[in-house]
Amino acid sequence: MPIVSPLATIHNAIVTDRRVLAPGVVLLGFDAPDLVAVTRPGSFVMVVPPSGESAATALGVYEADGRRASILFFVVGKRTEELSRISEGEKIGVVGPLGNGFTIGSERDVAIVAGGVGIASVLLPAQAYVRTGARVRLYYGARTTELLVERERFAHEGCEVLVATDDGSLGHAGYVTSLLAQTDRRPDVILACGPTPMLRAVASVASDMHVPAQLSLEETFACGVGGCWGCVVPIVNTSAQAPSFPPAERNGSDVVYARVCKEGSVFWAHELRW
Amino acid sequence: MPIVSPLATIHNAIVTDRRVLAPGVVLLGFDAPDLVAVTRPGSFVMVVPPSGESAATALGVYEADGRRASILFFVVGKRTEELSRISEGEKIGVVGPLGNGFTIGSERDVAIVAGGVGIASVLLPAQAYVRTGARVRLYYGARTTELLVERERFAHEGCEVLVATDDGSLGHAGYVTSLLAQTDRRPDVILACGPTPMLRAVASVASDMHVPAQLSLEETFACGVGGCWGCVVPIVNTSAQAPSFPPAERNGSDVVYARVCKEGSVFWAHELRW
Amino acid sequence: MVNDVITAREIDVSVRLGKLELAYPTLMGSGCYGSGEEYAPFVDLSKIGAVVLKSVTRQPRLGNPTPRLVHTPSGMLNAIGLQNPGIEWYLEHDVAKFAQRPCTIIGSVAGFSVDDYAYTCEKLAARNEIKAIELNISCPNVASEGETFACDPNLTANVVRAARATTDKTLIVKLSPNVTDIASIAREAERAGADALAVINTVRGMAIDVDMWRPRLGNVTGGLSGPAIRPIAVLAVYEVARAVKIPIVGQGGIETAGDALEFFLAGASAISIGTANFTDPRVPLRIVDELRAYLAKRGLRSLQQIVGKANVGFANPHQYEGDEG
Amino acid sequence: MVNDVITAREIDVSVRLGKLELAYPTLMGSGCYGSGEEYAPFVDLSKIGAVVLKSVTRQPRLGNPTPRLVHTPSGMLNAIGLQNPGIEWYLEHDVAKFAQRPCTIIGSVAGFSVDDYAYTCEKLAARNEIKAIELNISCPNVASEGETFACDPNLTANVVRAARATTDKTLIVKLSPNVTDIASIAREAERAGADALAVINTVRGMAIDVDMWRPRLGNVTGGLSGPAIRPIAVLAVYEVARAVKIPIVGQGGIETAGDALEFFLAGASAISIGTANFTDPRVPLRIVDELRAYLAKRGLRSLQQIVGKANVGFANPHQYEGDEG
Ligand SMILES: Cc1cc2nc3c(=O)[nH]c(=O)nc-3n(C[C@H](O)[C@H](O)[C@H](O)COP(=O)(O)OP(=O)(O)OC[C@H]3O[C@@H](n4cnc5c(N)ncnc54)[C@H](O)[C@@H]3O)c2cc1C
Ligand SMILES: Cc1cc2nc3c(=O)[nH]c(=O)nc-3n(C[C@H](O)[C@H](O)[C@H](O)COP(=O)(O)OP(=O)(O)OC[C@H]3O[C@@H](n4cnc5c(N)ncnc54)[C@H](O)[C@@H]3O)c2cc1C
Ligand SMILES: Cc1cc2nc3c(=O)[nH]c(=O)nc-3n(C[C@H](O)[C@H](O)[C@H](O)COP(=O)(O)O)c2cc1C
Ligand SMILES: Cc1cc2nc3c(=O)[nH]c(=O)nc-3n(C[C@H](O)[C@H](O)[C@H](O)COP(=O)(O)O)c2cc1C
Ligand code: FES
Ligand code: FES
Repeated sequence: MPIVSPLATIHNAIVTDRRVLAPGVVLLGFDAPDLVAVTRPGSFVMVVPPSGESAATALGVYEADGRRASILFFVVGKRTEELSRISEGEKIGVVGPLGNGFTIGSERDVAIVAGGVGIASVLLPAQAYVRTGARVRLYYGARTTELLVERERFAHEGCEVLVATDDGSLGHAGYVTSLLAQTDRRPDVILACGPTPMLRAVASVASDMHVPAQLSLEETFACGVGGCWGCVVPIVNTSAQAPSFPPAERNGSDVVYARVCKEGSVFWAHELRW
Repeated sequence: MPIVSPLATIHNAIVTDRRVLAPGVVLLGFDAPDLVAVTRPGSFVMVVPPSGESAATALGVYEADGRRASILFFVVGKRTEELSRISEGEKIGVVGPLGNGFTIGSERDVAIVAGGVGIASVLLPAQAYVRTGARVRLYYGARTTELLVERERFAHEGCEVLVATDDGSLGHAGYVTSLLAQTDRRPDVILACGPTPMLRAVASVASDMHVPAQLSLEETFACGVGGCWGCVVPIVNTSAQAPSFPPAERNGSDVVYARVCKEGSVFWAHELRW
Repeated sequence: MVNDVITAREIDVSVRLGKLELAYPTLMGSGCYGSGEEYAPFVDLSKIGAVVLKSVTRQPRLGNPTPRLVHTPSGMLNAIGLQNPGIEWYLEHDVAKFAQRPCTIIGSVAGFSVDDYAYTCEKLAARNEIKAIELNISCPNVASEGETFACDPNLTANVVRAARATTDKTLIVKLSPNVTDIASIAREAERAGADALAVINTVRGMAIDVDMWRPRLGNVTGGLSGPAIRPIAVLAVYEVARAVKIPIVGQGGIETAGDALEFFLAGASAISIGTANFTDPRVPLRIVDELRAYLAKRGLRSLQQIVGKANVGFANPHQYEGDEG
Repeated sequence: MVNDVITAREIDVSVRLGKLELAYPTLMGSGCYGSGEEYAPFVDLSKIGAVVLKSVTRQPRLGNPTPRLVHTPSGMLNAIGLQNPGIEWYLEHDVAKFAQRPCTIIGSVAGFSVDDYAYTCEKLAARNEIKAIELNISCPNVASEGETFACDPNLTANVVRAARATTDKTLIVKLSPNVTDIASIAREAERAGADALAVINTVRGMAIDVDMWRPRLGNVTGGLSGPAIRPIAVLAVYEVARAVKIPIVGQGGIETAGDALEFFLAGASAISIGTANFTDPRVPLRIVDELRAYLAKRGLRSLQQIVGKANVGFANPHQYEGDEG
């Protein structure tokens, strides 16, 4: 997978639009043409808190088109709560684009799996694959119908959308990964973003299907730019994404910790040792 | 001076109105009939932060009429910044009324001195004295004209309003206390609220004039209800406001620390030893 | 785990500290809650486990010069300086009033010598209004400048032994976090006869006024409390719980039931709430309600079932010997 | 005080640490700033005083199991566990790249024995790319379980003496706040040959996941950093400054020029910024701009004029001997 764009920088962006998509789910659009120009599918940004008081927050780039990019987030704690109070016209600091992003290949049949807020990181790769002419199917799961935000958007972008809800209020009742496991159509590649338990399940389904899977991982971040080694995940040390480290012969371990923010956030499922 | 009202409690008040009086100066009105019923001139409240994360903030009760009370504050730090983001319809926790308040006596000529945000604590005593038929003159100082908020309101309530600005943009150029010192009219009593240096100056002018002065002090508070002994000011231990403490004969000091929140916040200037 | 439904009301949240039984596990921190009376208008005190009184000393103390308080990020510094009228005046004028409180009253004793502690403890413990004694051993020891009793295992042992000899009532010893190894101090306090340990007192700190070029506190240094110190306090409780068998009253930055649960899981049998009362006096009662709901949801009948249950058995195949840094 | 107008640009904010001259007083904290490269897209590194590299050890270390980070009120806990490829690999593959950085690079060395420190320090200090060495003596000493070098004056002295013998480059010794008396450790480090002291490293802490009943960090305990610990750090600098003559690099929760000034006034000659970079990478440059404006406003020509100038001469006639409490 490619390395982080050297064009990443800090953008002083003005918020152009704000929408509450569901209770506790907010979409903020902002003017940042330089960010849009270099954003890749699966890129994320670190959003500097307006108060300057807590750590910046890692958020996927949801949309990136022309001058406007957007973020889409769930209010789960102090920082996302603070971001949810930002209004149109305010300035926010946006560090990015960061992360290697998804590899958009020549596969003809693509499955994208999104769980909850994972949806925020998969619009750009969906658009990119649709553009290559691939058939893109979105498997989209959430606790309840109301939280399946933006599903019409994906249909409108040319994806086939299959949904699952924990409470059975829409689509498949249960986990989105069981929907994937039951599929009649074996994809050429799987892209996934969502909570860690979901990603583990995707990895196992993909392995059973013998389909390569690219997973966009979520870990607690501090710096978001590779400076602190706090956000790591164990991967095989033969991976192209393994950081500079003595090989197994020299230190007895064939596993090494890679930074989710720098070597990732997207990893090949079969290279993870988590 | 009277003791704190035993009717103080915690009010769950709905914000009914919000006005920005000047840049960084906010007035919030809220529905709290039980608070209004027992509020006295000079009472203050502790406002619980909506986030539940920082200490409650001590604020004077600006208006108290019918069902509605209000607070008026300057945005100077984290907590007042948080309060300034509250909007109409939101609920706030209001602890109070607290403090002994001003003594409204039978004086016929009353000088009220307010510096900056001190204005927030002097509308109720002004109204109370006007109601007794006294002549009430407000000496009101601020950095600049724009910050002399609500001055028309005091005129409308029947006070004679004399103003001073540090930058000379309106009224007397300089401190409000020099305006007071220059007065042609010796009042029977002085009431004052404002920053500590101003209050010290008021005390000294009052002493020169041989006029008793009631000062509403400001200290950093923690509890606001007398529980922590953090907000103290030294007073003579013969004062009626001195807390329970062995007399000078038994411990060698004729001064004792009284709590601004509990024994105050209003003290007689001549009893302070600060 | 259980089949029958447990309602939150049925859950036992009581705690025993030595001889003392408390219906609620929530103590109000010494120095933060006056004598309880100050909070009576705002809180139903009958639903508070106990109020720990402001520390009292043998001699009267005016307390520190002002300012005594500074707000800091997610916390505050205080340097009150043990303002109190001295034990004689206190017994004469103040203690009788505590009988009227609808909650248990625990006395707190501070001092500057072993003898001071023993003297004040004996006098105070003799009163019916006082149900237990907390020894605040984290104030300066005038005999050895800058040191405090809680910073030295031997001094800790001496003072606890002397106080123990004066009373059969529950003796809680309050430890300081400002030490290299809190567990060793805790062990000495236990050995010397403490019935329970209060963990932790405030963390030493300082703030400077950069306009005036001087300390923000009249006393120069102060004690840090509030959510900022919670991770420090949770670790202290965790370490002390592994070192002693007597119950621990966990404290430091508790604001919510979630915070309180960190302390119970780390090994505290009860908790103390100080600074959070300054944010919202409703916190102590809210915490008990939420603790009950938490336990009910998990089918647990008693709060004491979860004490010390934080499991450290992480299985990780890729671990070298771990450390911070 | 001065009549002529000083513009902010003219103000000297340089600092000398032993032999090392830095144009800016801002060091980027070890472990927080990678090797500088990671921040190059966001910050003009030529306006950074120095980057202190992530600590390196004699042997390669995979580092701690995950999770390694937890956000806490006004701060965070980390337990990275000194993940690094070991000194040999580091010298072979990584160090050459540091030559390209437009700012001074300071190496950081950690270890588990006196010998480890000396070995790693000698190898690293020999390289031209490295202008000074920071000794991180606050990681576990495997020889005496749970203890760290920085918690014992003798161990501190031994390790500093051994490292001192290997190099003439500036040696900065990084102290731990998790001790009863930081000033005594500081004195030993100075006596053993340290050129400067870094005060403070992180404060030990812990957080518990109350849903899972287990510690939030893979390593169970971690180090607390960020604004939450600032009052603790300011006091540590203040106490150390009164104990030693060598310069101090103050750190712990610095986010603004106002915060930085607290450290300078307490006695730090330079500051280090760690966690604040995670809030906003523009913080270090903003702080220098604001420091210059602050000094200009007061007619001061050099930052070093204010070092240690917090005045503690409060006059208060009503003071008994003061204490916390
Ligand atoms: C590369 C990357 C990309 C990301 N992209 C996005 C994105 O596009 N949109 C987005 O919303 N988030 C995204 N996240 C997650 C986001 O960064 C975190 O949710 C955010 O940092 C939380 O900050 P906080 O201060 O609000 O919450 P914190 O105070 O840090 O605590 C919130 C954390 O606690 C847990 N938690 C607490 N309450 C809840 C709850 N009610 N439901 C679920 N979990 C809970 C979760 O683990 C959550 O992360 C991304 C993370 C990474 C690493
Ligand atoms: C009894 C009483 C009544 C009060 N009534 C009122 C009232 O009615 N209205 C009101 O606005 N305030 C009032 N105050 C003051 C108010 O409580 C404090 O201003 C408030 O607590 C500040 O909280 P904060 O977190 O916003 O600021 P903090 O973070 O606590 O810091 C602000 C403090 O720092 C200083 N400061 C910082 N920036 C500035 C600045 N730009 N200008 C001036 N000072 C600055 C001041 O000393 C100020 O108190 C009252 C205080 C008391 C004790
Ligand atoms: C203003 C204030 C005064 C205090 N006074 C005392 C005291 O007199 N005796 C004592 O043992 N602890 C005292 N403490 C410490 C508290 O009881 C408590 O142990 C500490 O603040 C940590 O808990 P918290 O974060 O919940 O406040 C005081 C704390 C504060 C904030
Ligand atoms: C994620 C992280 C990793 C750290 N790693 C190291 C390290 O390897 N060596 C070291 O000496 N200090 C390390 N520290 C400590 C910092 O350098 C700094 O001393 C401390 O965080 C206090 O400053 P701050 O509050 O500005 O972060 C680390 C801190 C953090 C937050
Ligand atoms: S968050 Fe710092 S290295 Fe990834
Ligand atoms: S603020 Fe606590 S006693 Fe006044």
